[in-house]
Amino acid sequence: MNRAIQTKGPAVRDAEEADPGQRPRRLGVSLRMEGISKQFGGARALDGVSISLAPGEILALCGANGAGKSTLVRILAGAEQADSGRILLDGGEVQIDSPRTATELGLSFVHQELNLVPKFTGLQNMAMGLRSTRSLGILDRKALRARAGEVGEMLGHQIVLDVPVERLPVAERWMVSLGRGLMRPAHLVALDEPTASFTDEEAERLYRVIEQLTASGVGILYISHRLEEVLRIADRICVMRNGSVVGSYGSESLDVRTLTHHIVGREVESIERRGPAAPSGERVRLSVRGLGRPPRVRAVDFDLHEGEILGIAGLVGSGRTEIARLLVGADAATEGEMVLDGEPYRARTPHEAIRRGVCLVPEERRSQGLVLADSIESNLQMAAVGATPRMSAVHRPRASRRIARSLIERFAVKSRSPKEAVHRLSGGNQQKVVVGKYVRNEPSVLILDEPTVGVDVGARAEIYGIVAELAATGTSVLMISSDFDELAVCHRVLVVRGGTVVASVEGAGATKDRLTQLCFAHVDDQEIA
Amino acid sequence: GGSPGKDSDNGSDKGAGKTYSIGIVQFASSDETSETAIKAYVEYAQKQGWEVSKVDPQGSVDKAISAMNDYVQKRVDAIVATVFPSDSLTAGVRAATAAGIPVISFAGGTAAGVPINMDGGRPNAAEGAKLLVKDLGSTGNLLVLGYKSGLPCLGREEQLMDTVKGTGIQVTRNEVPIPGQVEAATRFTQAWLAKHPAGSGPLAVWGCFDDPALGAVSALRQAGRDDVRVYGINGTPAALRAVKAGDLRATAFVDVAAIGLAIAQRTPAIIAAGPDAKPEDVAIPTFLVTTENYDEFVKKYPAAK
Amino acid sequence: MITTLQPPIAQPWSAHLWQRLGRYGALIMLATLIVVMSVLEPDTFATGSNVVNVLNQSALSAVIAMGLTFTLVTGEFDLSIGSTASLAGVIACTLMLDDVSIPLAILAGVAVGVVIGLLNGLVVTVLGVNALVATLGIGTVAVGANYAIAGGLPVSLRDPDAFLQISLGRFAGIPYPVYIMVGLAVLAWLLLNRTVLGQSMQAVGGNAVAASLSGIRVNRVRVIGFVICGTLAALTGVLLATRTGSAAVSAGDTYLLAAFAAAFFGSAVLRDGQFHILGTIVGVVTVAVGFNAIALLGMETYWQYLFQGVVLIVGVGVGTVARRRAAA
Amino acid sequence: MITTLQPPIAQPWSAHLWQRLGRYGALIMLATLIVVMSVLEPDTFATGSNVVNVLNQSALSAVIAMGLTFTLVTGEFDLSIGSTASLAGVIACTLMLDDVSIPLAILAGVAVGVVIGLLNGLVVTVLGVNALVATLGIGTVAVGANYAIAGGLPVSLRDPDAFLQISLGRFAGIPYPVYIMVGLAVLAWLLLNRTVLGQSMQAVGGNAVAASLSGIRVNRVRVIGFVICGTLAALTGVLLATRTGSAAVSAGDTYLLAAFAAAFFGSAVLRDGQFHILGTIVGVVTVAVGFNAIALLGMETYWQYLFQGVVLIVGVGVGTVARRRAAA
Ligand SMILES: Nc1ncnc2c1ncn2[C@@H]1O[C@H](COP(=O)(O)OP(=O)(O)OP(=O)(O)O)[C@@H](O)[C@H]1O
Ligand SMILES: Nc1ncnc2c1ncn2[C@@H]1O[C@H](COP(=O)(O)OP(=O)(O)OP(=O)(O)O)[C@@H](O)[C@H]1O
Ligand SMILES: [Mg+2]
Ligand SMILES: [Mg+2]
Repeated sequence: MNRAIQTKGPAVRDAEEADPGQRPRRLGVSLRMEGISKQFGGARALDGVSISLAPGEILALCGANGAGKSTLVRILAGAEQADSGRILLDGGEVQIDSPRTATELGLSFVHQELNLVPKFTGLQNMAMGLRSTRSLGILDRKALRARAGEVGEMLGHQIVLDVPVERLPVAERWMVSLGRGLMRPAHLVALDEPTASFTDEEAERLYRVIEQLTASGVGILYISHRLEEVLRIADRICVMRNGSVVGSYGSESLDVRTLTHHIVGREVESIERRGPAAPSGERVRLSVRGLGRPPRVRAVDFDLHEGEILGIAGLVGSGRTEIARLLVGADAATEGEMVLDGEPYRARTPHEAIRRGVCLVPEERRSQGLVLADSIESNLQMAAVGATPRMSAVHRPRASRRIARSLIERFAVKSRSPKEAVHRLSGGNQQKVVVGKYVRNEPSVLILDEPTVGVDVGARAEIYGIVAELAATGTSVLMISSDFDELAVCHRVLVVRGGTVVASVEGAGATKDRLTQLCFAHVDDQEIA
Repeated sequence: GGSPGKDSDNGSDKGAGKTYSIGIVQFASSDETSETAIKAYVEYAQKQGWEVSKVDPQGSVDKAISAMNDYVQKRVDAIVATVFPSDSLTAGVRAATAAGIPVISFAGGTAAGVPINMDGGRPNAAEGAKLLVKDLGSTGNLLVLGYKSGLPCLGREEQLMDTVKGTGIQVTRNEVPIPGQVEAATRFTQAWLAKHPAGSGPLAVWGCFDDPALGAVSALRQAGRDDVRVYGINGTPAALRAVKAGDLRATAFVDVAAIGLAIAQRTPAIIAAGPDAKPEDVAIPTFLVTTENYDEFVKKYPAAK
Repeated sequence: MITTLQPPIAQPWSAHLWQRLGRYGALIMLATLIVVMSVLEPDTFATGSNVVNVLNQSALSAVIAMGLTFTLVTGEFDLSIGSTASLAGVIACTLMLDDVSIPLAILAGVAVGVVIGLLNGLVVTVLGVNALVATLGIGTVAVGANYAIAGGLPVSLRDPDAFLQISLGRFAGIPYPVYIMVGLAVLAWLLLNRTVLGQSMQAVGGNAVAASLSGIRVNRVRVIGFVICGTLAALTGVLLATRTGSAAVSAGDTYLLAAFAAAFFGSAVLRDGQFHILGTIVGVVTVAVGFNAIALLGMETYWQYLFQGVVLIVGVGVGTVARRRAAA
Repeated sequence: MITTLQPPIAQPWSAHLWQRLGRYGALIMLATLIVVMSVLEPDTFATGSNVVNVLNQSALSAVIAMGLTFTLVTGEFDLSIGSTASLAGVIACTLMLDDVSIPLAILAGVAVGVVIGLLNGLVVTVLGVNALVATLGIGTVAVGANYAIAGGLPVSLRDPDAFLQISLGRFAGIPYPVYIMVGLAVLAWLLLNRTVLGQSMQAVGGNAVAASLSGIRVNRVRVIGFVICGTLAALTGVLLATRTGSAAVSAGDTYLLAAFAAAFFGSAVLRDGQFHILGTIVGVVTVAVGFNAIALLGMETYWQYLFQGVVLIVGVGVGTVARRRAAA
């Protein structure tokens, strides 16, 4: 089983003695990772990467998709083993041969992908892997609940403890997984794109938590593609490219443009400054009237024009995803009519929707978008397969490989070959595959639910490029995003609150502040309702 | 590979006289009665220095047929098939006949290409059935635990029914599954006992072989009933012990070992006569063991218990 | 913040009904079965002695099915339980024939289960062989061992009475096996729901990657699951031997499918597709009551099978359908 | 920006070896088995006629295992195949006893499989019952139907010769069943790998949610999977009857575990844990060769079981272990 930890930093013992109940006296260790290299099959993910982190410091890792950020974190977490290189805590070398060892060392992680047990409640998920303080390994449920409560307060967010997480909105699930990272008194917390599916509202709370932690000496390793937030909270920023560190900067010495430049290695016009590419067409493509599925969604009205990019803003749990699901028949609408291209449109199943050219790029790539064990190629062909009316139709591998190749090119998916299994791809590249598989169908209405979660600046710009391109060729796009800045690419933005559309803002007016304000208006009444 | 079996089985020390190679297709290594017969056969054969191999098709006809074909490949002189109804082994038997190999059946019935069979059916049930009717005085209730998919059981049950017919005995019948015969028998009996409380006339349980009978005994024990007589067939050690203890009224001891030996001795003749010889059913000598004649039985068959 | 867990507007009354039905569907069916039988057979079915009798019949299946539940909870499979039970019984009886004391013989029998469970676990975790193949293989090997020991012949004790007492003996009118079943059920429930190990098992079954990332030693937990399963299977085999005072090569085979049926039936009891001890017990009892009903009503053989099949499907189906209606 | 395909870095030679072993492990074991046998039994094993004989023995198991592969590919399970096979055989034979023409009788038998498959599919998709419970239930019902028809008695034909020809007849020295096996294998392979349906099945098995959001009609695909499985199971039952010239209630039971063993064994052939036709066939043949070896060598019963168990585990284990070493 586990090889023993050779040297233990002084900090280590604190962590072990500390029970989930109270936090130990002194927190924080200094971390050094030296010359870490990692190779997967033929591909080199990390090439002699060295980083260091002082107690109470916030170090951000930035880099394009596939640069190696998560791999570095996963090595620190003991989820992967480095081929070479050393890890030192408080100057003492440690062998982290399993996630368990890492937790024993007082390292805490929120990984890029949601790692929850669907049928477990929030509390069970947060308690997972914690040692019992009682004899015979009896659960101390009171202590655990109390601790979870504390964490909730830290986050300034009452975490849903007693509902199976599978019934929670994605962002709620993230809160749980964030909470789990904080259950153990930790010396170092690594956060891999924690805010990817948060609105600024929730992000702000996280920042406050991070402040508290650093204040008590905890070091933070922070990964994000949201450059503004990185610049705001990080002390130092490490930029990675193709598996090696290309530069380390004090955050005050950078702005978004220069940082973007460092990451991508070239100029990328920032989204804010790009309005909608072309004006939207006049013809109504999809008109929705009184669409609803009580209790969660009610009386949704809107028109989607030909070649229009229509944004949807809203808070977590506001019903954006659910509305999207109704539009493609993933859930059956119980009220309302829809008209698509002048003909009545009633999507009872995603199959019917896709046949009519209405596609949904789902919110959670791993559970809803991909067959992780399958190749990029077969994932890219899935929507095409689903759109084929006759199941007896012949499937042509060569053709689908060709198309796969072109999509991989078009979306700059970083992979070795179309036959590579998608679970081997970096998070962002997985996301590109999900988008790509639907774009392949050349839909007439493309619905994107959080399409840029975990996508790097460069690729993000590319995706919006593609969206604009599609719109220009007449495709109507409906885009859900929690990153209100991104909604700047839209012609129009709908604001969703309490499961219904409460406002529609023209592109120019759709500033972050305006949208945020609209999302919150009368929030209190909402809550009581 | 699994070569270790090679020397462990075919005691190919060439003894005096002509040596044969015999292929035995078991029914299932867990089927006590047929195994006993095979054991006797093998012992004799090995004394003669014949080469014998056994295959356990684990109760699957398909595998049994496969095994027969394998033996044809091996060019054995005779094939012994067990319990499987001969007319369900046709594909195998045909292959054997084509290769001029006679098939000997233990309790599977004769058929084209199966010139000889030892009959484990009707005859074995005759005496027991008579005793049962006598004990009940031709009235009362009888629980029959049968197994229709097994040829021997089928014959035995028919024999019983013929004997019971015309008497005033009320018959309840249940089909016991195999495997699981013992537990099922216990449960059926428990329910039957619930419907036939003590004092509701003469009661008896009949099992088409010993396992169900013993299952019934277990049920009686659990219910603490001693007013029910139980009858079995085969005379397995467990059953004999139960007879001795008085838990089992009687079991028809089927002397399969004797018949196994007898057929082994006749094997050279059978081989000589070939597959097309005139079919013959050999009845298996049975001895109805009861509490009264137990000692006499032990004297006659010291090896049995 | 504003994620209100309770749906904003009150649910229609019917939805509540469906929810209840979804939750208690399987139990309701069991209840119906019992009521109907009590009406049809008041003086044979609805008697104290018959209740005891049914529980007694459930005991062994319950023990082995509970064991299986542990492997299923960790997301694995065990096809070797049948052969394990048989082997344990044969070994225990063989030892007693060699005048080993009853407790020792029983211990040895159960030990066999521990070993087989361990083997299963190691083949699955260390060799990384799929659980179905691994346990099927180990099970086959166990059968082989069984033949090597007893040569396929049933092993029956010379004077079994003392041994038989274990399943014949009663305390306060209730046979020991019932106590064993209940005792083990309580222990198993506590282990699964009130200990870190139990939670870890459920976590591993629910999402192995997540479990391992949160520091749970997945492989160790899996192995433990297999060991518990093997142990209880062996115990069942020994208890089975205490019923007839003998053991046979294939005695345990029937328990395989029966245990799976019970466990999966149980996964629909009160919960939505999660395996849990209480559910498994309900599954076992349902099957036992069904069989008892069959025997008492004296159905034709084919009715027996039709009946059992339908009970399985309806028992699970009611719940799932209701749950879906509740969601809709 | 254009795709940055990473320059494949030269791998250590050993890694390559491990990869090969991981890929071909199961096949290598089969090869070894064959070689060893050819050395031990040159003039009985390594003969053309014995090869034909082994293939002929594989035929039926292959057909039913291929059917099972389809349900497994869609991520489901089917425990009813054994009972289906038995029922189909019994129905076909009963009809022939009533002087129904052979083709019609066969058709009827196979139709039974379609119906059972459909029932399985509907219970799983519409009632949402877990596949294991559902198929176990339907299977039990099928057994009931079987008893209702034949009363548990073996049904044997009066003059079976014409019927028997189907499995005894040969073309170019090779028995028809072998052609049937090969033909169906080719069809099945094409269906899975060269049609939209096949791709849909694999997608559904891989991630049902993603599949459905991609417009794949998940439930329909599942039902089709069950129907194919049931049909092939029924066909197997009928073919079995053409071997025996009769049919029995439990004739097909032994196929259940055998088919699962073959399919899961096969999932380790060439691929890592995905079910596919070729693999299943290899699995079936491996088992058949093992059995043939046993018969030709003449092993003790316990050796037979030990051997079969070890073959299963080693065949899969080699591959998985090697793959892990290769990855490391
Ligand atoms: N298990 C694996 N097998 C093979 N290759 C892998 C595996 N995990 C990661 N890689 C490769 O290693 C490289 C780095 O991946 P990593 O996930 O660290 O990127 P990242 O910086 O986190 O990207 P993102 O911002 O998209 O998350 C990628 O090229 C990826 O394809
Ligand atoms: N308050 C809630 N309690 C339980 N489940 C909820 C709640 N809100 C949403 N859900 C479920 O979570 C899923 C997504 O919910 P919703 O569409 O409201 O999220 P959203 O508005 O898209 O916000 P986000 O996508 O950021 O989670 C839906 O399946 C919905 O049923
Ligand atoms: Mg990453
Ligand atoms: Mg959403």
